[in-house]
Amino acid sequence: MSHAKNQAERIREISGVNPLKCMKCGKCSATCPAFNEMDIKPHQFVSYVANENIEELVKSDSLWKCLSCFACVERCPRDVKPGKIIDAARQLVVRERGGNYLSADEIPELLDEDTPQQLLVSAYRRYKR
Amino acid sequence: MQRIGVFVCHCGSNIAATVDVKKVVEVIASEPGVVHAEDYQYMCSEAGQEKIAIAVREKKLTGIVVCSCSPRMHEATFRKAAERAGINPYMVEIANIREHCSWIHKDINEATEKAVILARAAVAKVNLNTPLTPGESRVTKRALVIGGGIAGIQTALDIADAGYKVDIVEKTPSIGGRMSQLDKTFPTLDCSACILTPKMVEAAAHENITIYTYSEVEKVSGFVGDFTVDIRKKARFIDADKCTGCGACQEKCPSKKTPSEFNRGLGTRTAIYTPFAQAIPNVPVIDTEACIKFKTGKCGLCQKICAAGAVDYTQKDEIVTEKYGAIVVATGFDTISLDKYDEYAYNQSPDVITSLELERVMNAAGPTHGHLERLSDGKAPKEIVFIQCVGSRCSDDRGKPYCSKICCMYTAKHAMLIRDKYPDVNVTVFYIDVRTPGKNFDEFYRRAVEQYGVNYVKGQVGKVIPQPNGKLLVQGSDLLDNKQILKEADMVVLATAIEPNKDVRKIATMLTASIDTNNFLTEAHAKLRPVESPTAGIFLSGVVQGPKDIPETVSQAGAAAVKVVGLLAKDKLMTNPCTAKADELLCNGCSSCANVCPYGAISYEDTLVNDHGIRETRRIAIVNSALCQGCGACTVACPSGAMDLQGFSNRQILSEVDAICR
Amino acid sequence: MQELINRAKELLADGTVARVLGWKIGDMPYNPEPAYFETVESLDKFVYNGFCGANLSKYMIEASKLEGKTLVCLKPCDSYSFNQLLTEHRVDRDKAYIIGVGCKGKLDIEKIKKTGIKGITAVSGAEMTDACDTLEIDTIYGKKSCSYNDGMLERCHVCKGKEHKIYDELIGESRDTCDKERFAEVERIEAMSPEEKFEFFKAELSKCIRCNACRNVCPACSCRKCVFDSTKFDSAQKANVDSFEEKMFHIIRAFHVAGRCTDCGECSRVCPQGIPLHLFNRKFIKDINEIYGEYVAGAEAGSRAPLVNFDTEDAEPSIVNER
Amino acid sequence: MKYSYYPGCTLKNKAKDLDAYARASALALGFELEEIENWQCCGGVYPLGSDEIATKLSSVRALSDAKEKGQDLVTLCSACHHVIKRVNDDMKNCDDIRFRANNYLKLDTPYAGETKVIHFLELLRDTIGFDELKKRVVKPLTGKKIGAYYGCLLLRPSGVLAFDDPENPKIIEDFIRAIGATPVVYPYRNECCGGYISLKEKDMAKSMCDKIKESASGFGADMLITACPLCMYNLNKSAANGIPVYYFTELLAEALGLKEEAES
Amino acid sequence: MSVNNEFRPKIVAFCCNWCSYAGADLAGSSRLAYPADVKIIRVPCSCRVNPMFILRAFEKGADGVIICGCHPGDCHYSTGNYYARRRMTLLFSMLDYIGVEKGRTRVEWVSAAEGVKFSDTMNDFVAKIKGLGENVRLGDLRCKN
Repeated sequence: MSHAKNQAERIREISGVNPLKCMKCGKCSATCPAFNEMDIKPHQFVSYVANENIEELVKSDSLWKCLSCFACVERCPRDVKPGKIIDAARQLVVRERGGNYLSADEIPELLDEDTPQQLLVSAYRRYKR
Repeated sequence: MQRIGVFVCHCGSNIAATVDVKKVVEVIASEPGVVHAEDYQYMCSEAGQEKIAIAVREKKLTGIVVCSCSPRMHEATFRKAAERAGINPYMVEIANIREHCSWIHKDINEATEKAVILARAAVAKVNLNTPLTPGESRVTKRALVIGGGIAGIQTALDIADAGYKVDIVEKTPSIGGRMSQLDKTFPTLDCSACILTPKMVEAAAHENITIYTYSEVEKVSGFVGDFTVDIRKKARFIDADKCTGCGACQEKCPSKKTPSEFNRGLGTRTAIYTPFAQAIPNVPVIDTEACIKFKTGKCGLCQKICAAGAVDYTQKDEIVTEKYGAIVVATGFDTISLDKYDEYAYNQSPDVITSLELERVMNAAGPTHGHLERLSDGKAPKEIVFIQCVGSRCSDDRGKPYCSKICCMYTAKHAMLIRDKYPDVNVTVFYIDVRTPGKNFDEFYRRAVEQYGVNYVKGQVGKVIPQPNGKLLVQGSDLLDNKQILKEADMVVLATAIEPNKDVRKIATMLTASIDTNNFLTEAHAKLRPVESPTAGIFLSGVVQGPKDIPETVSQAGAAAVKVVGLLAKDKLMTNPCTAKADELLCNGCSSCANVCPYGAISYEDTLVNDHGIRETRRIAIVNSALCQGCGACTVACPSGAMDLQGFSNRQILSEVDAICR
Repeated sequence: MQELINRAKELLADGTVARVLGWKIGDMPYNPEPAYFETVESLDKFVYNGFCGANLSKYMIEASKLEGKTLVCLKPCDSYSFNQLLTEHRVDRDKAYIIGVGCKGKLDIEKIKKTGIKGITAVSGAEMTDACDTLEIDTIYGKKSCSYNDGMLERCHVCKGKEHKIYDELIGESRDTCDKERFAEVERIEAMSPEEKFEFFKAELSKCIRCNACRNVCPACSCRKCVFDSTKFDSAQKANVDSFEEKMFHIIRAFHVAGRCTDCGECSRVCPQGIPLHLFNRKFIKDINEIYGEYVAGAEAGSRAPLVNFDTEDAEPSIVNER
Repeated sequence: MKYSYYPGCTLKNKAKDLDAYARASALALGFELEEIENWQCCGGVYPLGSDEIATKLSSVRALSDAKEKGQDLVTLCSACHHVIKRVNDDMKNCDDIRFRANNYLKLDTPYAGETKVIHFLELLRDTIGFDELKKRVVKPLTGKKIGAYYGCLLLRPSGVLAFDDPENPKIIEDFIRAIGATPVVYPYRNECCGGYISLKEKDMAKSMCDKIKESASGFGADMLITACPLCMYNLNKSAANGIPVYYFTELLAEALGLKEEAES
Repeated sequence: MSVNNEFRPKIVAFCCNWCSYAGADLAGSSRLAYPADVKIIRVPCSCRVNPMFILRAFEKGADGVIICGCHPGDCHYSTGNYYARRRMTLLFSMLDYIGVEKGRTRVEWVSAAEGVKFSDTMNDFVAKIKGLGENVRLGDLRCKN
C-alpha cells in the first residue's frame, strides 16, 4: 500500500467516515462558521480523503481553524461528517512527534486573567499529542 | 420414483459466466430420479421450451427441474411449457441459480458448487411432487379505486370506459387530490384546474363510476376476483340529495377560523365547507371539531339558512359493503414534515414556505388571491431564494433517501412564472444537481435560465437566518466559485421531499400488499410489472408506487386500468392449488389449525373414518380450498403432522433441507 | 376412600354412570394402577391413597367413545389436563362424571427407597383421611418411618393449588404442598454456561431408551399417531440411533405440548431412567409467562393457547440473545 | 431526590458561581447534587477519533461511579455534559470502545452505558417541570428580555445529545419564561462561539461572538445567558456591544431569591 | 471444503416467497454479494417453517439456520409472521437452554424492497456462524463418523 493510500485509510479508520457517501452538495461548506478562515474547505476534506491527497490536507491551515462545532455533522444529508474527517487529519499530525500546534512555551502569553481551565484543556486535547 | 429432466440455462452469460453449466449437467445427471440433463443458452426462449417438450416425449419425463433465474420470473413460463408437453404444471421446480447464485458470487468453483446443490434440492423436491389441479373462482366484475386524485380519476375513467363498474373512495370531501391544489403544470404551463376539472366532472357523470367522497376503506377480505370491502362513509351532516350547492351555509357560518387544508394551512375556512370552488361533489361537510353547534349545542345557523333543508346534524357514519374483483391503490403523496429541518427556519419565519404552499400563493383562489406576497407582512418580495432537495436524497434519519423527482421541474416552473409576472423580482435557485429527464423537460429548465434569467447556484444552503429587519439571510455554498455566499432574501421556498400518503401503510396491511421501507408500495416486478402489486388483484396507480409527475401518473393510471380490465374480462380465475389438506387418519380434531388460519378456511366435520379396520366417527379438519391461500400456518400448528401443504409438503421441504446439508 | 367407593357404588347402581375410572390395588402396597370398574363388586379392588399419582384425564379420550358416562376421579392437577383436553375437543364433557378427589400430595416410591427403606411390605399414613405427615412403613427388615414430605413427588412440591378446575362433585380434603419455587431448577440451568447446559442435557438425555413412556402418559401428547411414528416427516424411529435424535424427540415433544402442557409432571414420574423431562416443559412455560404473559394451560376450558395466538407487539426472537 | 453530580474543572475555579448558584437552587427545589468523589477532568472536548480510549476513561469512571450508586448523573458545564454524554453513548453502543475501556479500568462490574446523563436544564424541564419552577419563583425577572445562548455542545450531534431540536431549540427559552422574563429568539443562538479556537485565533473567535451578540441585540435582547464557561469567556471578549452575559444558574438563583445566599 | 482449509459453514435460509425471497432476488439483481455458504429454501410464508425443519437441518450438519419473512404487519397472509415469531422465539430459547450456542439460529424480517438488507444480513450471519465454528453440539454423529 502506498503511503498516501495508507494515510487515507488511517483517516477513514480514525474518523469512522466513509467519504464515498458524499453526494457533493456542499451543505457542510454552506454551514461552516469558519469557512472564510479555511484554505481547504469542508466539502473538500471529503474529496481530499477520497482522492487520497493527504499530504496536502495535513498541511492545510484548516486543521487548526475547525471549531469542532459539529454543525456540518448535524446538517450533512449523507451522514458523512466532514468535521470528523478534519479531526482525524489533525490527529494524524499531532500523533506524530513535533506536529504539535501548541507548545508549552507559548502558553503563558496566550492567557489572560479570565481564561477558563476548560479553554486550556480543550485546546490541549485538540492541538497536542 | 419420478423420471426427472434437468434443464440448465446459461441465460446468455448471466449464469454461464460464473457457473460452469456443463459441470452442473454432468453432476446432476447422476442424482436419483434424474434421467435427462442438458444445458441451453436461453431456456425461456421458444427453442428452450421446445427442448423440454422433446425430452418429455423422448425420455417419458414425469418431473422437470429448470436451473435458471428466479421462479418469481419464469416459473409460470416453464409450468405452461410443461403443460403443453403433457406434464402436470406442478411437476416443475425451479433452481434459482441466477439471482441466488451467479449474480452474487464471483468464484466460478464456488458458484458451480452452489448451483449443483440448489439443483439437487430441486430434484429432491420434484421426486416428492404430486400433480396438482387448480380450482376455479369467480370474478366480480367491479373495481375499487382507493384515492380520488388524478391517478385514481384516470384509472377509474379508463376502467369505466371499457364497460366495467368502478367505485372511487376518497378520504377528503372532494375528488381532485394534489393536482387540484396546483396553480400551473409543467412542461407546458397549463392551468391545473383547467385540465383537471373536466376529468373530475366526467368521472362524476360517468354511468359506470360511483364516487364515495369523505369515505375510507375500513376492511378488506377475500382475494383476487372476489374481494369484500367495507367502506366507511363519514357523516357529512348534509343530505347530498337535497343540497343544491348554493353555498349560503358557508357564507353564514360563524366559525371561520379553521386552517384550510386545501390552502395548506395558509388561509382559513368555515366549519361547514367545501374544500374548493370546483369541488366534486359540490356538497359541503361539517367539521364537527370546529362547528359551534357540535361543540356547544348552540348556533344551528346553517340549518336555518338552508332553503333545501339539507343540513342534518343527526347523520351518522355509514358502512357500505361491496364486492370487487380488483382494487387499485392511488393514494398519492404529501410533503414531509419540516420539523427536523429547521436550519431552513420553516418553523421560525412565515416567509419560508414549501413549494406546494407557493402553488397556493400563486393561485387566484389561494390565500393571497394569486398575488405574490410575503405571508408575514404582505409586502411584495424582491428577492426569492429556492432551495432544492430539502429532505430528498438524505441518508440520515431526517429525510428520505430517494430523489423526489418532481422538484427540479416545478422549481423551474415557479422561477419562470415569477420572473414572467414580476420581472423586477430576482430569483436564485440553490441546487445540487438539476435533474430534468423527460420530453421537453431540460429545454424547459434551460428557458428558465436563458430566457428568464433565473440565477442557478450549484450548492446547498446551510442555514436560513431571519434578520431583525424581517429579511432572510440565506447562507449557502457556491461550489463552482468555492465560496460561502450570504444572500438577503424576502422569501425562501423549499423544494420539500414528497412521501406516500400516511394512510398507505394501513391500507397496504388491509390489502396484504408489499410496501417498501419508504412506504411506497412494491411492484410485482420493477421493470416488467410496474403497476401490479405482488398480491394478486391489487394494482398501483400514481405516486403510491414511487415519485412521479402528472404525465407519468396519467400514463401509469391508464396502465393500471388496462391490467384491471384484463382481469375483469375473465369469467373465471384459476386458484392456487398449493393449499392445505388434512390427513383424516392423523387428524386429532384439536382445532389448533383453525385457530391460526387467517382465512377461516378450516372447519370440522364429524367424519366416519376407517383407520386400519377401526371404523369410527371422528372430528376431522376440512380445508375449503377456495378460501385457503396456502400460507402453511396450520401445518406447523398441527402437532400430529396431519395438516400438510400441497406443493410445499413437510417431506418436500425436508428433502430440500437434506439435499442442501448433505 | 370409603366415602368415594360408596358414592361410586351408588352412581353405578342408579345407572348415572356406566363405569368408574379409578385406581386398582397393585401387587405391591405402593403401585396402584389406573383401572375401569364396571360393577359394584369390582370396586372392592378400588384404591385411592398417596400412591395414586397417575393422571386419569387422558383415559377419558377413549372413555369418551364408550357408551354411557364414565365416573372419573380427578385430582386438582388432573383437572387442568381434563380442561385442556376439553379445549382441544379430545374428550366429551357429557360422557364424564367428574369426582374431584382430595389430594395431600402424591408419593414417589423411588424417593422413599432412596432414603434407604427397602423390602416394603406395607405402608400406612398415606390414606386420604390421614394427616399425611409421617409414613409408617413395614419392611422385611422391620418397621421404618419416613416423613411424608420427603417421599413426595417433585411436582407436588410445586403444586399449582388445591382447587379443582372442573368437577361434578368433590370428595375429600386437599392440602397445600407447595414448598418450592417452581422455576428454580429451570433458572439454575439457565444460569449455566452453554457448555454446562449442553453437558447437563447430554448426560440426562443419553439415558433415554425411547420407551415412549413419557409420551404415552402425557395427557397433552394425545395424538392418534405421533409424528415420530408417521411418515410425514421421515421421522419415524424406533431405537436410539444417536444422541441427536433423542434431543430432537424431546425438543419437538416439548414444543408440541408448549402452551398446552399443564405441568402435571407425569412424564418425569413415569420415566424409567429418571430423566427430569418436566424441565423441558417447564422452560417453555416459564418463557411463555415471561414473554407473552402469564398463561396456565387448562385453567379455563376454551382458552387460546399461546402458540396459536399472537400480539402485534410481541418480542422479536432476538430477545433470546438478550436474556 | 439524590443525583450524582459532575461539576468539572472550570466550575471549581473560574466558574465557581455557575456551580454555587446551581447547588443552592437545586437544594431549594428539593433535590440534592452529590458530587462524585475523586472525579477527574473530562478533557473539555470529546475525543472524536474512534481509536481513542485513554481520553475517555475519566468520563467512564464518573459514569460507573454513578451507576454503582444507582443515581442519574447530573452535569452543568456544557462541555462536560457533551463529553460524558457522548462517552456514555459509546459505552452503550460501541462494542470495541466498551471492551477496551473496561479492559483498562478493571471495574468490579463492567460498565456498559447504564447511567443516565442529564444536564441541569433537563432536570429542570423533565423532573421538576417549568410550570412547577414558575410556581417556585419568588422574584420573577419580569420585563427582562433575555437571549438564550446555546452554542454547539448542548445540541450537537443531536442523535446522541438528544437535548432539544438542534436547529430551533426551546428549552432555555422555556426556562426564561419560567423565571418570569421574556425570551428573545435570535438565529445565531445555536452558532459556535469559537470554542477552544480562542486560545490561538483570538480574532476569529471575536468576530464569531460579535455576530452572535449583534444578532441577539438586533432582536431586542438585553442580556444573554449560557451554561458554558468557555462560551461566557468568548462572548465577553467580543467588543461588539455591551450586552452582558450571565450563567443561567445565576438568574435561576435570583428568581428563587437565593442569590445572596449562594454568593456568601 | 475449500483448498485453504478455511471453515465453510453450511447455512440454510428459509425465505418467505413474498418478501424475503423477493428481497434475495433483488440482492441478486443488484449484485449485492454474500457468501455461497447460504442456500435458500423457498417457503410460502415464515409461518410454514416447522421447528422440525430447523432441527433436521442441524441434524444433517447445518451450522446455522436463518428464517426470513415479511416485516411484522406486512405479512402477505396478514398474520403468518406473527405466529412464526412466537414459535421461533420459543424454539430458539429452548436451543439456548440445552446449550446450543446463541446465534446459530436467527429470524430477520426482510421486505421485497430490501435487497441491501438481505445481503447485509447474510454477510453478518455467515460471519457470526464462522465465529462460532462448526456445529458440533447438534450435528448428526452418525454422518460425521
